[in-house]
Amino acid sequence: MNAVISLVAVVVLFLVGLLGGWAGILFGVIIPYLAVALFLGGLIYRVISWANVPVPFRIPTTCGQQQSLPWIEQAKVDNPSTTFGVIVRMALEVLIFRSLLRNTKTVLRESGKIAYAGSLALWLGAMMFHWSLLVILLRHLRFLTEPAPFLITILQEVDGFLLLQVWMPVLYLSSILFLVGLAYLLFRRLASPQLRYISLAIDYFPLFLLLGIGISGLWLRHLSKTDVGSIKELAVGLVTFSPVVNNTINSLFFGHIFLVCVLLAYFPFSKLVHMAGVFLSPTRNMANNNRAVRHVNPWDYPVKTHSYEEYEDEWREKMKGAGVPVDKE
Amino acid sequence: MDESRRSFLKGIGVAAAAAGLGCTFPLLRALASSGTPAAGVQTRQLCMVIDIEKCLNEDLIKDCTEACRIEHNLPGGESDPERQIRWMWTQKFEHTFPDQAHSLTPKELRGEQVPVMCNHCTNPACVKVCPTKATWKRESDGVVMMDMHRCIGCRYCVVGCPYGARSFNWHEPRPHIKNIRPEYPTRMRGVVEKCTFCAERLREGREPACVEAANRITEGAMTFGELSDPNSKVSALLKTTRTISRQNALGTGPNVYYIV
Amino acid sequence: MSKGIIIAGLIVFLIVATFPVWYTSAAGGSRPQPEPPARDAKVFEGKEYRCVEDKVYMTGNHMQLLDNWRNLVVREGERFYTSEAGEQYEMSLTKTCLKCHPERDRFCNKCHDYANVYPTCWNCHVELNGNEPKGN
Amino acid sequence: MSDTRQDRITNHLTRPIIKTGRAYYGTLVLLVIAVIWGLIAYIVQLTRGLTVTGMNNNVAWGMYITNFVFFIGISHAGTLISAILRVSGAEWRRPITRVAEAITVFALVLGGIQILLDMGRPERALNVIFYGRLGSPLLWDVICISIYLLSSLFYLLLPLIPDMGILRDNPDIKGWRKEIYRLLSFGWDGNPEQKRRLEIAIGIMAIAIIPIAISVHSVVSWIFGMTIRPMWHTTILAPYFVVGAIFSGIAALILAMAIIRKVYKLEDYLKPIHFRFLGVLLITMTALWFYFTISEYLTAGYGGLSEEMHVLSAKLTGEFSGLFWFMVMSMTIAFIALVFFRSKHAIGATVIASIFIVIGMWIERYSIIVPTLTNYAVPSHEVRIYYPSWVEWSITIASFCGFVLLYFIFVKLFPIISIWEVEEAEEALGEKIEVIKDYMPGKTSATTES
Repeated sequence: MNAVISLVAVVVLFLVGLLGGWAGILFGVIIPYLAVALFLGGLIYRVISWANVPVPFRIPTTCGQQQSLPWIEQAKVDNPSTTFGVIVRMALEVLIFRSLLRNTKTVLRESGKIAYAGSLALWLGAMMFHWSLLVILLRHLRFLTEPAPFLITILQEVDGFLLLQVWMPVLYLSSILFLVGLAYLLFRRLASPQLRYISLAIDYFPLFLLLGIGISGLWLRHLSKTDVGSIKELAVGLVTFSPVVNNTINSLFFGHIFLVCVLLAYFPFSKLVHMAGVFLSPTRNMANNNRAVRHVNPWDYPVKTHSYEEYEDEWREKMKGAGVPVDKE
Repeated sequence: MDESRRSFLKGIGVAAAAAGLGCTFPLLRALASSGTPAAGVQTRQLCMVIDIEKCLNEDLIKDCTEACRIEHNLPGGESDPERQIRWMWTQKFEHTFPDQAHSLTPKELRGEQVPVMCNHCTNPACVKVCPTKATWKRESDGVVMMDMHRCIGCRYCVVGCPYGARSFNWHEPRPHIKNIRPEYPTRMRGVVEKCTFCAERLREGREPACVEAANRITEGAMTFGELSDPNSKVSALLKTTRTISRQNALGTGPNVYYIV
Repeated sequence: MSKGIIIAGLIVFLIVATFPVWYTSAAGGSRPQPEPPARDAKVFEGKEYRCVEDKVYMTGNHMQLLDNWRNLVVREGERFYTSEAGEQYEMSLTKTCLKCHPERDRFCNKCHDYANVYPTCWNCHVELNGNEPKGN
Repeated sequence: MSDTRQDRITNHLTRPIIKTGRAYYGTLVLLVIAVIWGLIAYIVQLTRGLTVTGMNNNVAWGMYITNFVFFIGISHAGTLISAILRVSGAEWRRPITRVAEAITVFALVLGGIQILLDMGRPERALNVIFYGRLGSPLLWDVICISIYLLSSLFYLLLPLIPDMGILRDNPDIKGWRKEIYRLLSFGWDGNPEQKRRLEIAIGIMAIAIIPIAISVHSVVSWIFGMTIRPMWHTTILAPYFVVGAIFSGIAALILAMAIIRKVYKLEDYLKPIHFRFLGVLLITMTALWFYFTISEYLTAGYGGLSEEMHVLSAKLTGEFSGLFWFMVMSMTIAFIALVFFRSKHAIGATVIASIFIVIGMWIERYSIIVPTLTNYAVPSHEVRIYYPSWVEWSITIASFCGFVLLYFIFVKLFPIISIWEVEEAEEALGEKIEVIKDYMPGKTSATTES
């Protein structure tokens, strides 16, 4: 049910986007600007609001041995004690989704034993999806920049090289990986009863949205082609704040771009914001140096203290009189 | 090995054997249909008849090969003869027809240069082996065609053809073409090419360039036409004169005939 | 994490995310217009002056059309193409297309460079007036 | 079976994985340099075309295709031998199966790469899949080799599972390696149910892999055999290639074993007896190879078809006679070494024989491919001999180094001798004795009656 709601929502959004064929200015200019503004503004707002949350403690609840006595080997990546270690751990998390590698599947054997088997599928699907998304985003820079940077051209050529001359125009490897990865991520939620049970409409929605974007993009490139020059003119116009909407652009493009706008606008207010959130994850971005560096709890209020020194200062004469030994004469 | 496992393995074996046999049939069919046309179906086949005696003329040979070279933008000036792109070339009589030559072969033929080209075989060895259908026998006229856009450059056809009719583009051909004729494309490095009976001219109803050039010097040196048409000039010629073709025993069914 | 780092991170993110804005503004390219076809081309003698198919279709689908032509000519041995308007054209890049658009620098490359695509047509096919083995 | 023995074996066999010496890194660097050099040579070939090779329109296939056939041949070392030994229940196989199976996988990878190296337009490789002609032997190869690669990879990984479990639980191993072992152990905890299933899976694979392996080399030979070229178009070619493949495969296996034994001091596991047994197999294959070779050349020479005589005389007395007779001499030396010196110097004799066989078999592949191409069915010009260019040499050397490199990395990550299989040997011994007792007269047991 949740999946159906999301699917319908995405289809409706796509159909709304098709209207862009008649209202080019609205769908080609106003909505994209609004979406980008929401995306950037929302992301900054979210990050700053996270930044304002006090962090009471360093959180050492990570795997691996923390830094200890010199003869006990420290797990330098899992439990770093230096900023460099934190950077390595964060980079591994962001670039290769290291924590997903720890994904295990619990299986109840016939013998009644519980076994934990490694499961690479989620990691593979996630890697495929995220990395090809990055490549696709970078490839799209050819529309947003004029002239396109050299490196983008190389990326584009390499992406097409493996599957060269498979289709006309050349089919990109990243397009295929993107759709396969997404399809797996969706299938995973639908196939397992446990996952289906915990999946909400907002879990399906981004998947369908991204699938919609991917399929409409592929469709636009390979099946229902349009005037790429005009699209680039619009895109370049948008980034130089002098947009021109040409009437030679077909509706499918507006469907595609509208879904992208929805994604951008929706991004900061949904689970997708993990893009920024991963950097602020307290178990990933702090060195475990509790024993070496004093961490002051920001919630601490100034406690009224009375040290022994002060105590002695106050009572010294009386203590001397009573024959109690004192530190200072 | 317990009983259940044994029977399981047996089952696997039977299934594998069945699958193997099942795969064999389409394979055999594909094999059988790769060259020879199905029996009873009259397919069109173009062919060429070359009169060796009339071709024993250096000017004629030069004109023919030059015409072909210019027509198809073939690169020239290759220092290595084994790396030349050849659509049409000449070779000694006894090399061309090793099964016809003997120690007393007439003097006027011995050592003479005979024009040779792709035989557009009825059962082409090159077509059978091409893994991508980049070369195939065109059903509309029996020409063995090449698709340079699809060739992967594996050179299996070069190895497979017993006539040496195929050339590979070892290097970029363009710098070696003197005057590029814009009407015909050049080739890309790394693909195989060969004579196509001037497919681009056939399309317009013209004869191949070599035939045109040869007949300009000696009428009847080369005759081109439809083998499958009983009323064509070539059919008449083949019916009335003694002709041979190259390496007939190989079973390729060459369609370039020579009047001795 | 200290706020300084977070702010710095946000600034870096903003700079990266707005890359197309400052890059394109600085480079400042505008859309090049392909040169209109030569009107004296012989192919169109006696016919209304226009391309094989209408312009909007051609801008989007010329690569598919050429690919189909190639297959039909090379693989099927066909020669003529009947357009939507019912007119016949010879399926040939050189004999049909290049008659009106003789130079790729003045026509093809205008859009191809702008859209950053580099098809390999010219590795083999030749412009009518020259045989310069240039790139693309 | 005592735990101490098990521990000793485990410690011994995991040591190469845990401890890495300086020599290892040194060799690694050398291999990587060689591979990079090969890559540079390949980039030269990519940018300038196959003109940088020594091939031409006559000899359109050269060193790359030779390497291809050779590597595919070597690949039979493994899987086929280990499968045959498993199926036939040869107990002495236990320490050598992994060495063999790893050869298969890496040789296949390198063999497949050779075809890509040889292509004029490698970026169109997928055309073979999208527009494939089922009638082309090259496509049969693509299909068979892919299946073989997948199944031999599977066959390598299956018996690795229990070892992965052992390494996963090893406290000395940490970090990303532990994660690899955890993933590859697939939740192995050694319970009887798991063991039973693993045995079944390995059993099925061992049987399935034999026809696959034979099909692969037959199909490789048919690339040549299906053409109408003299000395290629013979019915003997497929079995000749299969025999040659197993032959060179065993030789490669012996060399790999000898090196591993020396470097990792595994004298206690790879014993002279293993070499002696493999030596017997090798004698059989040498004899078979001679039989096939004589049969092939005698038939061609006696029949005397003029086309075939061109090629034959080029090999026996002509421009390729040097290579040809060197090959024959290598095989003879190998045969002599095996027959007369194997019993006294098991390792020395088999290793020397193997070196000659590996070189001889590479030359055999070369002298099957090149002479036929050089001597045209219809010679149209002066015969010119093909000499590989520096690019081909570089890429070839890099390919062999790449093969060794892959093997090197494998040895560092996985136990090169199957720990659990060796540990299990004693249990199996008991079963074997029971079986042997059954053969003997005077005793009937339940198993023989049923």
